[in-house]
Amino acid sequence: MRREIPTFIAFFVGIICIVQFFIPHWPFGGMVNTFSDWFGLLQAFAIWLGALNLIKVSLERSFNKKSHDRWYGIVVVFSFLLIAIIGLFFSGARGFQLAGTRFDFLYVNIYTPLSSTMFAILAFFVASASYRAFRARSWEATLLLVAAFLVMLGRVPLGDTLTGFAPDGYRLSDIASWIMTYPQVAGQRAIMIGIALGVASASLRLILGLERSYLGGE
Amino acid sequence: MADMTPTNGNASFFEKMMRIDRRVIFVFIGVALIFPMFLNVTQHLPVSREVQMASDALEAIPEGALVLFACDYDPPSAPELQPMAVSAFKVALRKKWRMVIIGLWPQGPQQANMALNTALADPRYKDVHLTEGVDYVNLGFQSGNEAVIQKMGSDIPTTFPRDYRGIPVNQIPIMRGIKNLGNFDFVVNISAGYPGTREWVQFGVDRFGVKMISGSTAVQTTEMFPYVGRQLLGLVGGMRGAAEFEQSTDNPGLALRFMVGQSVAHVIVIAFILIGNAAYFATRAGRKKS
Amino acid sequence: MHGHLLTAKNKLNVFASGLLRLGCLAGVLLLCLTPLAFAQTPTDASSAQPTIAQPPSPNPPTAVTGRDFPNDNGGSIIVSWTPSTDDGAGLKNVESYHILRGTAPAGPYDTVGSAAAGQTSFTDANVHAGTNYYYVVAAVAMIPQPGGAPKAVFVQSDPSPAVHGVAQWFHTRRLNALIAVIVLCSAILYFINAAKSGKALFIRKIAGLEAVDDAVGRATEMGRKIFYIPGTQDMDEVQTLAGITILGRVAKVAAEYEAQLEVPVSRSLVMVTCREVVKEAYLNAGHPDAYNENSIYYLTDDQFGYAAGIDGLVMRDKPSTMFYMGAFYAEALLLAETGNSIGAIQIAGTAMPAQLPFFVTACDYTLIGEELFAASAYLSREPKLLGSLKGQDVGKGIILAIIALGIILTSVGALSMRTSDPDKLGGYNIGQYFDVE
Amino acid sequence: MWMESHFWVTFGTWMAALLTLGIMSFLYKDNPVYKFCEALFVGISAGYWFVSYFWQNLLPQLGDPLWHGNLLVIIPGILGVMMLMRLIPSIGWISRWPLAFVVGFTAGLRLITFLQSNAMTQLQNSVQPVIRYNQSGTFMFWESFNVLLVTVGTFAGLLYFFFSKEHKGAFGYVSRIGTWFLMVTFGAAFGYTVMGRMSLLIGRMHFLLSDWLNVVH
Repeated sequence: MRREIPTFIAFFVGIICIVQFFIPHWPFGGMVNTFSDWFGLLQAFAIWLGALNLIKVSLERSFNKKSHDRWYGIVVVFSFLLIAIIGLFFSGARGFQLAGTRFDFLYVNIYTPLSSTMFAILAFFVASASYRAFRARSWEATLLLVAAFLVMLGRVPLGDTLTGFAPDGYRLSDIASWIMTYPQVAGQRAIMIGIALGVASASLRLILGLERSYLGGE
Repeated sequence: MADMTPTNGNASFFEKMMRIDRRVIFVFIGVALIFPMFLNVTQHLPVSREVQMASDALEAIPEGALVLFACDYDPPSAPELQPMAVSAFKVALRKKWRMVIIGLWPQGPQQANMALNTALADPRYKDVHLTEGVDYVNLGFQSGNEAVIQKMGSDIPTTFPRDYRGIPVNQIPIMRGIKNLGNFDFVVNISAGYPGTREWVQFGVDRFGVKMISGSTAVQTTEMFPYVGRQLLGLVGGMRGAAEFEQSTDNPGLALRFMVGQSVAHVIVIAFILIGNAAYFATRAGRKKS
Repeated sequence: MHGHLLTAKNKLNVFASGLLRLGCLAGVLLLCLTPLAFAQTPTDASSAQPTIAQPPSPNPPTAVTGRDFPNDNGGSIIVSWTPSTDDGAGLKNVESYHILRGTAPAGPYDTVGSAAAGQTSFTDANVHAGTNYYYVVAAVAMIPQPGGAPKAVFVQSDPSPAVHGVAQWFHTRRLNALIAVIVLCSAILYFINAAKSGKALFIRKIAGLEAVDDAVGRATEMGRKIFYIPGTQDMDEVQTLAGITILGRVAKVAAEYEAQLEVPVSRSLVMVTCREVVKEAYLNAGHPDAYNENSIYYLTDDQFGYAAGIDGLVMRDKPSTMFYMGAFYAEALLLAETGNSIGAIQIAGTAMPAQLPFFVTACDYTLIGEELFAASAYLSREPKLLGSLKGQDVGKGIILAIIALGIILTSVGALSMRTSDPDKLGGYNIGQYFDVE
Repeated sequence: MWMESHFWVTFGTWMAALLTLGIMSFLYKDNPVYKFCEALFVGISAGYWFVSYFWQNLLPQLGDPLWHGNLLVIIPGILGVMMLMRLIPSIGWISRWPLAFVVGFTAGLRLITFLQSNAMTQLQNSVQPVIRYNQSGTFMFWESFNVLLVTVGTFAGLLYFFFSKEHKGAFGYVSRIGTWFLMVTFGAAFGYTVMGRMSLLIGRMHFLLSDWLNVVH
């Protein structure tokens, strides 16, 4: 029961999704639309699961007097409750995202700066990573370095200034754009085709129930 | 690279450079980005092929057309993507398109509203008065990733039963006669990752034949290059692309202004790579001798 | 708001009443500047005839026909027409077309959509399969009024012949995709069966995997931890499955070397599965007591929250070895760069093309794309994985053969016809056979 | 509206600025201020998603249809509740049913789309004449060379991803060339990206200098 029914569900749903691609006629086409709705709903529940799980773990952490992280657990729980209560009850119901609601205030002044800055510090990391990584240690590493170097130079006006002597169409920005359009595309294509086959065969195993590790043990 | 091998006298400097604290690099980058903001200069950029394709594609859409703006991004990517959305909305205002906005990211529709307001604030469009629900509608966000696109291919009103304000779609004038993706003359996708341009190409373009351009973050742009041509009618990549797009659609904005700081920071990174390699070869030469 | 005026039935109101309403709402006149606003003005085609007579109104579109939209569930009809002679020529005053639909030639007709000037077709995707419909296309023009805002006029075509949508049992444009699916799936299933029945399948060495044992051994020597991160996505992502399979092998080596393995994850479900896999690995290695459930724990679902959490752990614990195997997004560089800054040996693998460059630069070894899947087969030696991999290779072989053959053929075609335009190459254009709609 | 009052605008901007600086302090080293900001972020973002999904999905896609008597949505509703059972370990196994639905659905869709968009379409794009002519029928050398280069690169790259054959001899040479193309791809992709990452930071800096400190306009 614990494994057979889920295996059957995955098989049934997966096969329908494949079949509808080839058979537009009722009932297949319509079924996938229904499944899409259900999938969207399940995704919403999965997000809720993630949020509730987080609160559960943070609460456990907050009540654990030995943990040196307990105060941060309390911050997590408190901030979650703050935005959840405001968003659900004090932000004009369905119009909760409109400019000027309390929810929008929290979105603009807390969520936005925190998420943006978290992402923005990548700029520093990308700089330090390129400093350390781009060394001409071997032939392959040199290719990596040279391609990165040319593309980077080509993306700034300095590159074209340095190669101002060259005729139009042969400056650094053109070289960068050439690398992006030809050799880069060749590599991406090989990677994409390889991944496509890998994903397709893994999907096939999942649908046919050959791969059941996602179901865990008994 | 051999000409960069320094004399022995500098070796100690290079040894230091090999073990440099990464925070030193951080400081340089920070200064490089902040300093140019005080200068009010913009630079003229050559417009790359795929960006020109994008603005040409927009130009080819007739006035009054029905265009879907699929905004799949959040605040972290806004510095790159918001200027693209703003420029695209300005083109839309100029060409009097009817606009439907949706998002596969919860934050997307909110960002789109901000972008539309920025576009409307442009003095050139001060006479344009849009009526929500008639000239445009923001249908908000739906969960389900690519499944949402798949379903939009056959039935939009049930995919998005209400708009952003909570009004049922059957009471929204602009939504009359819109049944599925086939009703749209064009799709403008602004995307920061998954779900985004790749899914729109796989489902919207490959399955339902929509015509589309994409504005995407620099990070995923490389992945989108192979789609340019048949599947994507144009591609605007990263802030550089956004700046070129602003230029080619004649809507100069923040991206063009930010390009100066970008360039300086870029040059700093390039300089560090050069120094790093010089240090590597210098110290290697030292190691060989000893 | 205008919304109330817009039900389809209002379409039949007499034009005079429409005018009256417009007159009452002086402010609305401004909106009439756009053809859009007129789409919502109650109009009736037949009673509008006298107004249309006002010169200079355009000629109507002609030859309106409808046909079934191919390869669908019967819910769409393509309407096409010959544009008005005043569209782009003649009076040049056609601004757009409105498409109206009825279930009888005499009407009533309801607007189902609009198309810009210059267009000659429209897809009505809102029909019931099997019902007969008639279409009328109206040219819309803005006629300047003396001393007032311009007014829109609608000039209608004759109704189209009856047409209905048909649902198809097979999408003919997707036959090629069906063949591809069947060929690939049969190849994979054939080799899985072969592998299961004991046939030895060869897999080449994969750089990076050879380093796993050393990396784990190093952790033991230094007395530091090993961090294993099975991606940041959930169990429905196939890369996560591959990552967890590789974890099984790493855990086994760790158990043998008596190294400390720690697995912080970002999905609760992944945590449960990882615990089972690691427990089994310790059991197989003969060290079931060394297994500690608490070393596999959940942090948070949030992408950057998770990255920030890991970064904190890395700075505090300074693990000697880090594995990243699975699906990653922008957090990839945050993780790998922090790991690198404390000098950990890092082995990564992902099929996320956008993140590969970061792993390649910041890690010691990187499994590229499909290699991640291959690695799980290589390490686990499970017949189903080995067989799949062999099947994938067959797929690649076919693709390579097609590319080679296709290029030769198209080039021959290009040479003989002195053109490389795919549309002019005709039968030489092999690419067209791979176009899936 | 209350939010437009001077006090709240200023308060909001100061809060946003301090939180921005708090996260950036991690660049120096891990510290309590950063950890506070991180905890706040984790809680707020979880709450943001929680609220968004309630109003935009659960209510219109589950609540409203139920209200209007559409009983079909009971099925995903029940599956959803089963998914939440994961929170209670003793009956957590029941969440495998909805998980199986999700796995089956994504696997079915992905099998097709990856084959179609990533394999077949890329194959179609790869099969091009390597001998190029322009409109008037004149042979174009560089254009031909470029197409040939992409072809060779794709071909060699794919050979590298062959796993059931030892990479020796001619096969080994070609697959080695494949790795060269991969390296160029990664280098170019990285170089292209550096700028993208910088722009994210510029957005933040602009906020600090313009909206908060008001020294840049």
